[in-house]
Amino acid sequence: MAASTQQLKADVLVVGAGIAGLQASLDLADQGKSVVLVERKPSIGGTMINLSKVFPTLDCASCITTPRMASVAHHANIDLFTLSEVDGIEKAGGRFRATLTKRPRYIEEDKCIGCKRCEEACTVFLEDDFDHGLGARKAISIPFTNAIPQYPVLDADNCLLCGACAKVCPTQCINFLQEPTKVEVDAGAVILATGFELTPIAAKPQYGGGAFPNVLSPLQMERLLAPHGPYGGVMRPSDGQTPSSIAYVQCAGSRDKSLGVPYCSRVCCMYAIKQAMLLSGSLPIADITIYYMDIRAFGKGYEQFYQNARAMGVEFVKAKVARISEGEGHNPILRIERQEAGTGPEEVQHDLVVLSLGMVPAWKPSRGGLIAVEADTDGFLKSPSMKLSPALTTMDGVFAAGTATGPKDIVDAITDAGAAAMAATNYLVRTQAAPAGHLP
Amino acid sequence: MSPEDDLKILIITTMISSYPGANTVGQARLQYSPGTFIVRVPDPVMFPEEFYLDSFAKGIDGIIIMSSGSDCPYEGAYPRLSKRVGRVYARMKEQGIDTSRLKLTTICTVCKAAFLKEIREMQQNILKAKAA
Amino acid sequence: MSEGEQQGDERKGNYAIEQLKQVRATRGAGTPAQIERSKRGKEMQNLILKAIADEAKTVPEIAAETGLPEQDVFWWITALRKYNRVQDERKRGDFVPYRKK
Amino acid sequence: MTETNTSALNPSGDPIRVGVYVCHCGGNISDIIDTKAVAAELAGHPNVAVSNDYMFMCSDPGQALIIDDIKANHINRVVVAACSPTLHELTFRKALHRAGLNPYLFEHVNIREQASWVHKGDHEGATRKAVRLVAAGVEKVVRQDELFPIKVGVEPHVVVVGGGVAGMSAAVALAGRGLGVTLVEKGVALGGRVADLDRVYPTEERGADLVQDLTRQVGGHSRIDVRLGSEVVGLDGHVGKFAVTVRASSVASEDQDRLVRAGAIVIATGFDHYRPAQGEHGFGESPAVITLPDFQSALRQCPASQTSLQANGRSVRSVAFIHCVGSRQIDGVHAPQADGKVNDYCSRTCCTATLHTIRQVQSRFPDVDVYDLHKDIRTYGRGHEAYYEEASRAGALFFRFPDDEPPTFAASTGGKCAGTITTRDILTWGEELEIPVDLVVLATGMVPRDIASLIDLRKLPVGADRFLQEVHPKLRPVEIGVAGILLAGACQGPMDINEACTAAQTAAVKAAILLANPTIELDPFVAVVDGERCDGCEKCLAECEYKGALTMADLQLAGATVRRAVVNPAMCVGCGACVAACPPRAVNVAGWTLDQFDAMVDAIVAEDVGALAHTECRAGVRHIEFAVISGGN
Repeated sequence: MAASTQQLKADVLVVGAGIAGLQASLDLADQGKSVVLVERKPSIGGTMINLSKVFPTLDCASCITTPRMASVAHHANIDLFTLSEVDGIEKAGGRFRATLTKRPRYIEEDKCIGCKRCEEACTVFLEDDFDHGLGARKAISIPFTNAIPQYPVLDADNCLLCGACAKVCPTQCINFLQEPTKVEVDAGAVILATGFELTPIAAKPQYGGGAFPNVLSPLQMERLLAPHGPYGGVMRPSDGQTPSSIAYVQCAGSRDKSLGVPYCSRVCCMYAIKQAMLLSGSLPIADITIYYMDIRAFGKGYEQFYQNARAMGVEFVKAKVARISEGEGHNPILRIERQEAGTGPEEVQHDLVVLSLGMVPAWKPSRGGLIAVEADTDGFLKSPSMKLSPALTTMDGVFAAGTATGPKDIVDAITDAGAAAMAATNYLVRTQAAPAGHLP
Repeated sequence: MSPEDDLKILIITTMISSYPGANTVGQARLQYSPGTFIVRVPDPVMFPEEFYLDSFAKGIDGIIIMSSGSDCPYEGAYPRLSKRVGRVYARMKEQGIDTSRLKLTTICTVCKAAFLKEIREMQQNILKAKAA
Repeated sequence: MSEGEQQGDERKGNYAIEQLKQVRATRGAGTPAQIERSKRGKEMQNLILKAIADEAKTVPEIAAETGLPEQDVFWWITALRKYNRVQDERKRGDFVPYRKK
Repeated sequence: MTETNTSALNPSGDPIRVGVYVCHCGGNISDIIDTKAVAAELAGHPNVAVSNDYMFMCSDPGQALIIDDIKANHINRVVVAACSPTLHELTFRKALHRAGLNPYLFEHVNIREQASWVHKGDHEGATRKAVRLVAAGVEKVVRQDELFPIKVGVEPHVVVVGGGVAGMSAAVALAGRGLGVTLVEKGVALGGRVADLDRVYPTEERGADLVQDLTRQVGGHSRIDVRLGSEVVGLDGHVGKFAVTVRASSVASEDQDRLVRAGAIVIATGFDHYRPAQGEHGFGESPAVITLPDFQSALRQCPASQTSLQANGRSVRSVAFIHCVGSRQIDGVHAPQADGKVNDYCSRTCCTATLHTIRQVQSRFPDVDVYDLHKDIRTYGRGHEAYYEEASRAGALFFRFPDDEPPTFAASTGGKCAGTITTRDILTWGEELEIPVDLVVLATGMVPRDIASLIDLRKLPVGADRFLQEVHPKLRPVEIGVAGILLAGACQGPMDINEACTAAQTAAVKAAILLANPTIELDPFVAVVDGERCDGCEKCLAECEYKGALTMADLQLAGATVRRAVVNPAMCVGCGACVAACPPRAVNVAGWTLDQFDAMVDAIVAEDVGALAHTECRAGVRHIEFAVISGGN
């Protein structure tokens, strides 16, 4: 069955529905601009919806992100495409022509009522992406509690085609025959909010390279700290034990030339401090140690937050962690050198270790595809006017928001998104004001 | 039917956090007693002291105010609410109503365990008060 | 348009079976590795659920009883807990005991 | 001010006829709750005219049921019992709208997430609960008035206060969007602090060039009216319609004041450099101790041909930079500021600015020894870390002093160098070091400008750090507690140039959103006062946190002038704090009245739905016509 290509026209195409893409879309749509928002994952919300709480306010991340996600999903001026990929964007005559591929969920969205019976019935258990492998999902599942849209996705790669889901679905909305569909968007401007990834844990063989069950990524710890996390508390993945000694290794993926990440990732100090504070709240008797080079608590209210953590008893040790090995019972052993003591290298054992991994761009222009904008030497998108107009890219009419232009925390990503929306709006005004020979 | 189910517990939730929190409990299919009646409000700060006292008089056994706490979007609303609940307690004492039948707490959009705990504790409190 | 209820009934019973036949013919119903994994998973689930059918146990206790690695036991406990097959009991020392629901 | 409270009957004048619809949700509800029984029981409610159950109420045929009943059966209130309202409340409101009924005459009752899914083992209990909840929904909706969005007219004009890079960026962005802008600058020229800078990190552009670039853009816009040497001295009105009084400082008389009408205001008043206390690291006691901004301007004035660094008549062979001067201060260690508090915040920009300056010294005067004394090096931004690394590679020596032991400086008389710095160095295990230096540069932080007079005009929220305080530090970073007033740049906290410009453009977009249309449509869920019940006791006023939302006014009521509380719906957020304080229950939040909640409780405790009282046609506050008022007086 050949699906016909859907054709759309919009003022702005926004790529990526993390907090920056969501905010940029809202800032455009609320001005009356039409937006096509494309997200490659099955739900919008990006990394922020994956977090436990946010620094320095300690607001519940889910509680403050969900309303914004809902605003986007219900906005009359926003056309949302989830589970969709931008194949390519071409510029012609001041406008942009994009091709999207909408991947199948294998459910008919207009019939689904989000009741999760299919998920209950499915017998295939898989590692859950939202919980970063710590929890489980089924081969058909709603990605997470507050996912928007609230539709399940059938994982065709892992489905055993038993039909149990179709049998229990009250609306018969499961459709095993769905195919990818193509969408063509004609847009007046583009905003890239392609986001970041954590530096790969595998690139740090001296820290176990991801092989030790009790050495976690910071996002895994976010899930353990979340009130709806996979374990219902903070426990060790190796055996379910409540840890009594937890360590953070700072700059485990940043300020490190060997990784090709010479820059500071900006957020790691603060998320480590935040997690440490949350841990000392939920595990009052646990010792929490942060091994660091410099504490970079530079944002509004951040220094005070750092000082509070110190006052609460979180231990900050200026030390380089040379190596992590595994002792008996999967206990991580850190080889460190304390800079303040001068006592030489020593080995310390903790129950659980979090590597403060850094940020790298999720999409790099060098990878090709998407759109022909240029990257800077750090791999993030290049701005030709970094000081005055950081939202610009090297292509007029294409703007960047959030971590596409470098590591950023939530508030900076949100501010950034507003600036990108403003710049895109003004580009539309400019190009529409002088249409002769430009608009198709 | 257990004695808990015969109780009528009024749960006042906020649009921004505890009402979606109650939905999260449902999405996870966690179970609690049907003697629970959830109403949503922009913010519980709007209820005068009489609302609580009248509700008890009408036959409501317990009231749990699930506020947004520090997530509250309204300026100064939470401190006002908590002061007012303090005054309600004082009047409950005067009228000989067991104060454990009213609880002010904070529930977030994903606070599943806390939500269930509040209901369980309220039921136990009421039954204890009734037995006494 | 017919009423939703009737529409559902019309479709029930045949559409999914027809679709599955078609897809199985083209894609096949899972690789041998997937089927093996699924089988192994079911075995582990059964062993774990049997171990905690009458009495709540911690991960190390379940592992000792079933001979399964602790890490696998915990992952499956997490999975079964999410899908309401297992419930937590009051913490014993540093460990949570789990019981079959 | 005009505010009409039209006392009307039901829109059609007909008696209240409620339609109840109970959804099966394909078994999600009906497997646990006996939906047919719920519908049947509700049919016994005195106000219910139609009560049905159906497989999928959200489906097209489900919605068609409601629409048909509204049109053919004269249903004028609707209750749907189904999933959570977060999923489908809007769906059904739209259906009412399509059928020609006011969309707010609708109540959504959640019997899925909060009933069938959570009471799986108790069919009877869940069914009884559903009956009570649906009856409560009916009781609520029979007391529901028609509601209409509140419309506020707007001025497509923005006043930007402050002509530094943030203010200019905001002005350019707004003018580019088609809005008029009045750019008010206290000083005699645009450019602010950036005009003082030589080179900026990390692009190495000239500060003067950046300022020139923006000034040219400002000048190129006919829509921007630049008011130099001027200040804002008056601020009335509300979002959409502010009245701003701009006074030129050169003009003494008040009748020269210019009244600017604006829909929004952007505050971009910037920062001041921290001025070290007398004796702080030797400042003010020795000419060898200077601030970073002063050192930067000295460097800038030093001709390129000069091969040695000179200060105070001597050749500088060694210079020490001390970080965190005026920032990250600690109670009991540092002298408090005028308000009795220390500056406990990080000033964000000084680390990179210091290392950037160190690099300039190293490349121009390679023989000068450089010492850097810090707590932490915070070169967080894009391209910042490179300065740290290059400075280190070029031989700068870094020492880390303990937070509570700031380095001290003692001038020497007639010695080989200007004086000695004494510090403890954590990096060498707390050893106490004495460093002879010719020059000490203090990396001073940022403090907010004194804008007390502007703050007082509208009681703008200020944080513990004395900077302006945003609504939410995470999600709403450029908005302040007063709707329509926005923050741009360092008036809110330390920022560097690109951060300030980004914030300014975001402030601009928020203003553009507010002013995109000739009117702003606001949610109808705001406080409304029943003029007949209000006795003018003013108790509500003390409860309201939103200035201007609730005021007292003299109204004509039945031929007499009476003093009554009045709500400005453009400023009310609908929190309901005033509601609880009103003894005669004259004030309520539209759509969430106390009478509604009382009736819901009655329904929950009632033994029998049929025993609930019949409710007659409602009379009360309806359509809120909000005629825009000018000024706040």
